[in-house]
Amino acid sequence: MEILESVRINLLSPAVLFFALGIFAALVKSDLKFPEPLYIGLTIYLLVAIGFKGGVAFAEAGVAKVWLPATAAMVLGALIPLWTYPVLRHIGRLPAVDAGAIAAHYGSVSAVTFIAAINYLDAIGQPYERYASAFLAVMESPAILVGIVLAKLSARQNGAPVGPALRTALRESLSGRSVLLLVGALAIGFLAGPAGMEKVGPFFVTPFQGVLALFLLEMGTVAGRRLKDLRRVGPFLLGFGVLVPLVNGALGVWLGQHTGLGIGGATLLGVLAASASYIAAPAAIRVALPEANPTLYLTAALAITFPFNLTLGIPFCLALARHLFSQT
Amino acid sequence: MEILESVRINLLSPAVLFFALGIFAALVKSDLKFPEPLYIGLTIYLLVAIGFKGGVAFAEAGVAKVWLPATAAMVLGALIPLWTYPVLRHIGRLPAVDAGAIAAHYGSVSAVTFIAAINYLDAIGQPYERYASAFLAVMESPAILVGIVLAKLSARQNGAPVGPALRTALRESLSGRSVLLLVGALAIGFLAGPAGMEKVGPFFVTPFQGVLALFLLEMGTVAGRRLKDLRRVGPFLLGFGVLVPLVNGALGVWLGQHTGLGIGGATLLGVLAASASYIAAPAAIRVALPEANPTLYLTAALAITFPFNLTLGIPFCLALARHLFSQT
Amino acid sequence: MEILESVRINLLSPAVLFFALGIFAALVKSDLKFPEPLYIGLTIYLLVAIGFKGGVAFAEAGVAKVWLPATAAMVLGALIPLWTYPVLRHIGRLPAVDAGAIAAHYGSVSAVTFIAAINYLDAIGQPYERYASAFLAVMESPAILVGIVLAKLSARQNGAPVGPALRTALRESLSGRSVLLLVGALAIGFLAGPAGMEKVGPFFVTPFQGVLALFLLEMGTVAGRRLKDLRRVGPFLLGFGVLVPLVNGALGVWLGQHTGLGIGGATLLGVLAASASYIAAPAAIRVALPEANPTLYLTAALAITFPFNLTLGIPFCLALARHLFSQT
Amino acid sequence: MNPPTMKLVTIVCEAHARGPVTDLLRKVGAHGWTLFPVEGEGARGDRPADIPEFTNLQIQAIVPSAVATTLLECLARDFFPRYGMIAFAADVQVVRTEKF
Amino acid sequence: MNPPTMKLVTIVCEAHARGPVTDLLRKVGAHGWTLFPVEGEGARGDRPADIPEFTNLQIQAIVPSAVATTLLECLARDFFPRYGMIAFAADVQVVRTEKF
Amino acid sequence: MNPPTMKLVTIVCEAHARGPVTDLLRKVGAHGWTLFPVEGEGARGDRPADIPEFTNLQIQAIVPSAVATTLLECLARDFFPRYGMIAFAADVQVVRTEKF
Ligand SMILES: Nc1ncnc2c1ncn2[C@@H]1O[C@H](COP(=O)(O)O)[C@@H](O)[C@H]1O
Ligand SMILES: Nc1ncnc2c1ncn2[C@@H]1O[C@H](COP(=O)(O)O)[C@@H](O)[C@H]1O
Ligand SMILES: Nc1ncnc2c1ncn2[C@@H]1O[C@H](COP(=O)(O)O)[C@@H](O)[C@H]1O
Ligand code: NA
Ligand code: NA
Ligand code: NA
Repeated sequence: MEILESVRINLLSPAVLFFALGIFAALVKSDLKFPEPLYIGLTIYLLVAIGFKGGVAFAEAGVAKVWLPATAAMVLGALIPLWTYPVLRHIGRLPAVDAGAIAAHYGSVSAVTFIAAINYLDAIGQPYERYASAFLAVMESPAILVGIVLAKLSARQNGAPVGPALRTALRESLSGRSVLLLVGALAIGFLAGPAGMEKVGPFFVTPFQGVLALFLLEMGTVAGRRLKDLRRVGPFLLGFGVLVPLVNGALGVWLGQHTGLGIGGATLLGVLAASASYIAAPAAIRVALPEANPTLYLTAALAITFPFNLTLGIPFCLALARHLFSQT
Repeated sequence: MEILESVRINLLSPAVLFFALGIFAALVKSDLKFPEPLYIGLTIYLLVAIGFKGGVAFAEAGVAKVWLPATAAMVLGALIPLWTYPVLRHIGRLPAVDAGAIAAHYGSVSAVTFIAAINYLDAIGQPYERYASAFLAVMESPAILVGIVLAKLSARQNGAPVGPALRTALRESLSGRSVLLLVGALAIGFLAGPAGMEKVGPFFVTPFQGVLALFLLEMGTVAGRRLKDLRRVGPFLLGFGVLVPLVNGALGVWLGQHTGLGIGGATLLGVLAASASYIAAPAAIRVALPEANPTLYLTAALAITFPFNLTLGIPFCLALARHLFSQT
Repeated sequence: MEILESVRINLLSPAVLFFALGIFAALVKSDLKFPEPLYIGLTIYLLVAIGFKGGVAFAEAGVAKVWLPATAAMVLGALIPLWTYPVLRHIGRLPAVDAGAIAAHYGSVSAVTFIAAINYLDAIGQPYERYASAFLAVMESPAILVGIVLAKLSARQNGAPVGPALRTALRESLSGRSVLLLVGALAIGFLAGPAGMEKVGPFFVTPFQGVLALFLLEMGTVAGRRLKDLRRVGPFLLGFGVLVPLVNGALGVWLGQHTGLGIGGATLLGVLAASASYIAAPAAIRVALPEANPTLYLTAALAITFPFNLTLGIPFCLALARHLFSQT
Repeated sequence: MNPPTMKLVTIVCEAHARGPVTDLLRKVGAHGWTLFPVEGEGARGDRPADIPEFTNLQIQAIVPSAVATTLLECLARDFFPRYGMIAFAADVQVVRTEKF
Repeated sequence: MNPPTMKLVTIVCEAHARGPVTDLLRKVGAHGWTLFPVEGEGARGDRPADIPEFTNLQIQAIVPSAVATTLLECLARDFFPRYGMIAFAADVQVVRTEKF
Repeated sequence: MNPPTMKLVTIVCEAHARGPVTDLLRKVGAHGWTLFPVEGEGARGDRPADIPEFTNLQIQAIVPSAVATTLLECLARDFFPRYGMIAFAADVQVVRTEKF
């Protein structure tokens, strides 16, 4: 029953409760609305903070320790679309372009889910490898490219070449603000090291959990406003959005265990694999595969998988990691 | 002369000085303008912080201690329009719809005034019941409904039924962002308890006073821009905006004393009664009583009573509470 | 080689690294963009924080210690246009109105450069006079007025009187938000003193360095977007934008030493003299000298001198100050 | 291509009128609209858009000519006496009439 | 209802021109206006609207036809040489002419 | 003064279409444009403009009549099937035609 206890602790954390309040506000059509500049400001803060902290930890741990799990994380991200695409295509009977788009979103990652997982591990006192933000950074883009290739190859009959779409997506996803901030802040944290952390820590570390709570309140309103799209996507995607995270989460935890991570690190790799991107991927896909239907991939990633992971997926990954590590 | 000293301390606090700077900026027509998203961000922060802290304190104090003064606060709010309405109608000779609108504003409460009062009590080291935010939460709506009923009943001759306006106002004032954030954060604080506070305290508690100072700078510019409307509202409302807070403040302090609160809590209940809403009430009144003249109620609440309470009303309530408690 | 070490420390500080990341983001045309309200919020925070801290220090140091270097700073600012104007006119062969505009910018000061210098001194443990923000406050406006007079006198043949333009500029630069916030916060810090600091310190002091890092990330994108204008301004302004700060910086350091400041204070006065305004001055000049070409003065101040000072100018001033003080 | 003419109705109103105005748009048959916050100055003083309670909104809807007439009449009759607002219409050429 | 025709004058200008432009509007007899920040690209490069000093404003005023003519003439003569801006007019049908 | 007539083309589209639309504007020969974020409601549901990925943009360009025709045709053919958007044109009188 340890998993039930983990879930209970997670559900009663301020972060998740504020997320629920946001959903409630959207459902009662409250005029509570975070203006867009506030949303952008909060995401910049969260990405820079998480990247910077990861970079400092990276510098302390050394490349030798990090490269193997980081490479594994990247490969995992790139492979996820290879198994989700056929499921979407053949079981879900979705058009190639939509299947590719959705597969790309589930191979890529959600920074906010990752941050919520870190928050959760901190809260229950579970140690983890603090350089795990590096995995987040390297997992964003590969899956997007793979998803686009799959969609384009399948739809080749309409004569569109794969090249230009891939180039567009590559540019979008590398210069997109989430990758840029994350990789940039990682590099700066790496260069500035613990001395730099001393200076900016009171801003980037101390108030972090509170800022996340406020941000999840906003994400609750954002997700809540899209809940009414659920009936537009059909039962297949609903099941997909809940089951795929469980499978990918298990893959991630298992891979973490076998590339030298501890319980905390394996949990985080699981959460990354389980999460679906709703920022970097939509931006790249909208430009590279404009024919894909955004309601499908956005609703699945934002209104189904994100709330699921935030409430149940994260404690599931931890419970699985504890179980696997206790077997050995 | 203790009251003079209280006033002096309040006037020289950074919060009030920044408010004065804001008024000055508006009067010299400076280009200093807080963009709307910043204003919204600051109010969300302040409401969530005050609600969350109140909820944690509520959990610690237990319902048994809180229900009596909270009910008293709610009743007081609902009753204030009953005596201010006839004053506005017969001494001020205002139309029924304007009298009802203004009465609603003075029965409802100003969260920012309340927060400034808490700030002041913290600054001078006066302890208070930390669950008092619960009074703020329950006092926002009742008076608005009473004010609307009064206006509609008086204006019944024009045949408009009371029902729809009341329903609109009820929906507006319950799903309005200030009530929702306050009640929601109270509930979350209640559920998350001291353990949750430990996580988000560095964001919601430590920088609170500084954020309030910045916000009052902004409120100074907002109030300052409306000062020129003072000559539009006439001398009656000017006197009303200063004297009514004194009477209501005294009622609140007295009620606090007789429902088991200490000096600090009675002061806060007095400040709540003395304050006039300029966020929740205008939003509800504008929709439920669109014929009422917004210049009257906004100028009274925002340009007269708010600055008055911020500078003199708060120390007045404290001095009165100290005096009353010293008698017993 | 001490100067090289100072430069190295500065270049590897989080603040400067984030500035570089911002420039990079602009160059790769990332969609990273800080919305305007966020920019305004960050500048308000930084100006209020620096002013408030300066005011508290001013109260502690007493007027007797501050008036001499403050007067010297003001005079220095007013005199800088007198030597830069002829250089711009005769070596640069610029029209009178452009020469006056640019001279005004270099006599006035950049608050962000000053804040970065304080950050740097804090980081390397070099003590400085904490009331130095007062110099920043008094140096903003005088040079702007002198620059306008020079431009108007030279262009007198077209019959335009100097008076109205001067009055406009005076009003603009005194009620402009940067002077107002700085002087206002100085006065509030002076009145509230150390007791006030205790209350708002956790917001205005503790997270300051982190906020600055985030702000410089933004300033990097702002400066980076203007880098493409460099080829429009020609080699003369490029040299001017690098050499003039060195000369003015040396003048400032020397003057600081001879008006009783220590190494830290002299460095800061040097940095102020070296810096070029890109907020207060453009706002005033655009209205008082609308015929001046904004590309020239903005590119010089924002895309040349600002990055130069941030990276090399600040450590140069410190090295010079250390050298001068070691001679005596 | 000779794109068909429709009416663009523009309404500038205080933010509190948002709900009632969009309800009216739906009622008279507009299939969509676009809106954004604006500052303004008019007969009822200036609206500096510093806090949400004092903001103006500009609401634009493309509608057939008949709908525009109904819309403006309703606004003039029911809304102008209650809310600070202005409204005006202009001819525009649209690409796909069936949308509107 | 056949609403009377007036002119909607639209000005897109750099933010620093705000004071001078609204002064001019008052002088030529406009009774109100609406404005909001915009981004733009034009002959003088792009204005990315990242900091207030580099923002564009769009200012709209409904005025009688004669006022529109004066306004555009003054802008072309006194403002275009000094500020980055464009201006144009269009016919609109308003509901209450007496307001404008 | 009798200012010459040009076309004001207005496009309301989802934010992701920004790059493609401004590229098209450049290609068909527009010399400038003005844009700003808006909220909207239309056939594809509402766009509450709460996060940048879900925002609408309003893009305005003043162009000669022939350019407007090409622009609207390209939009209808290549963009409407892919992006949520509307587009319309109106006559405007501009001051300095040579700018556009
Ligand atoms: N002549 C006008 N031209 C453009 N906008 C106007 C005009 N008059 C009023 N407005 C706008 O309509 C709002 C309400 O107008 P009013 O009720 O006259 O205060 C103002 O705040 C302005 O935004
Ligand atoms: N053809 C155009 N259509 C729409 N807006 C324009 C056009 N040309 C210029 N603008 C706007 O007017 C501003 C100033 O124009 P300019 O002085 O040409 O740089 C630009 O930043 C744009 O916002
Ligand atoms: N009839 C209309 N009038 C004004 N704006 C509209 C209209 N229809 C759609 N829009 C705008 O165009 C966007 C895309 O439209 P749609 O593809 O129909 O969802 C909407 O979000 C609105 O901002
Ligand atoms: Na994933
Ligand atoms: Na009250
Ligand atoms: Na200088």
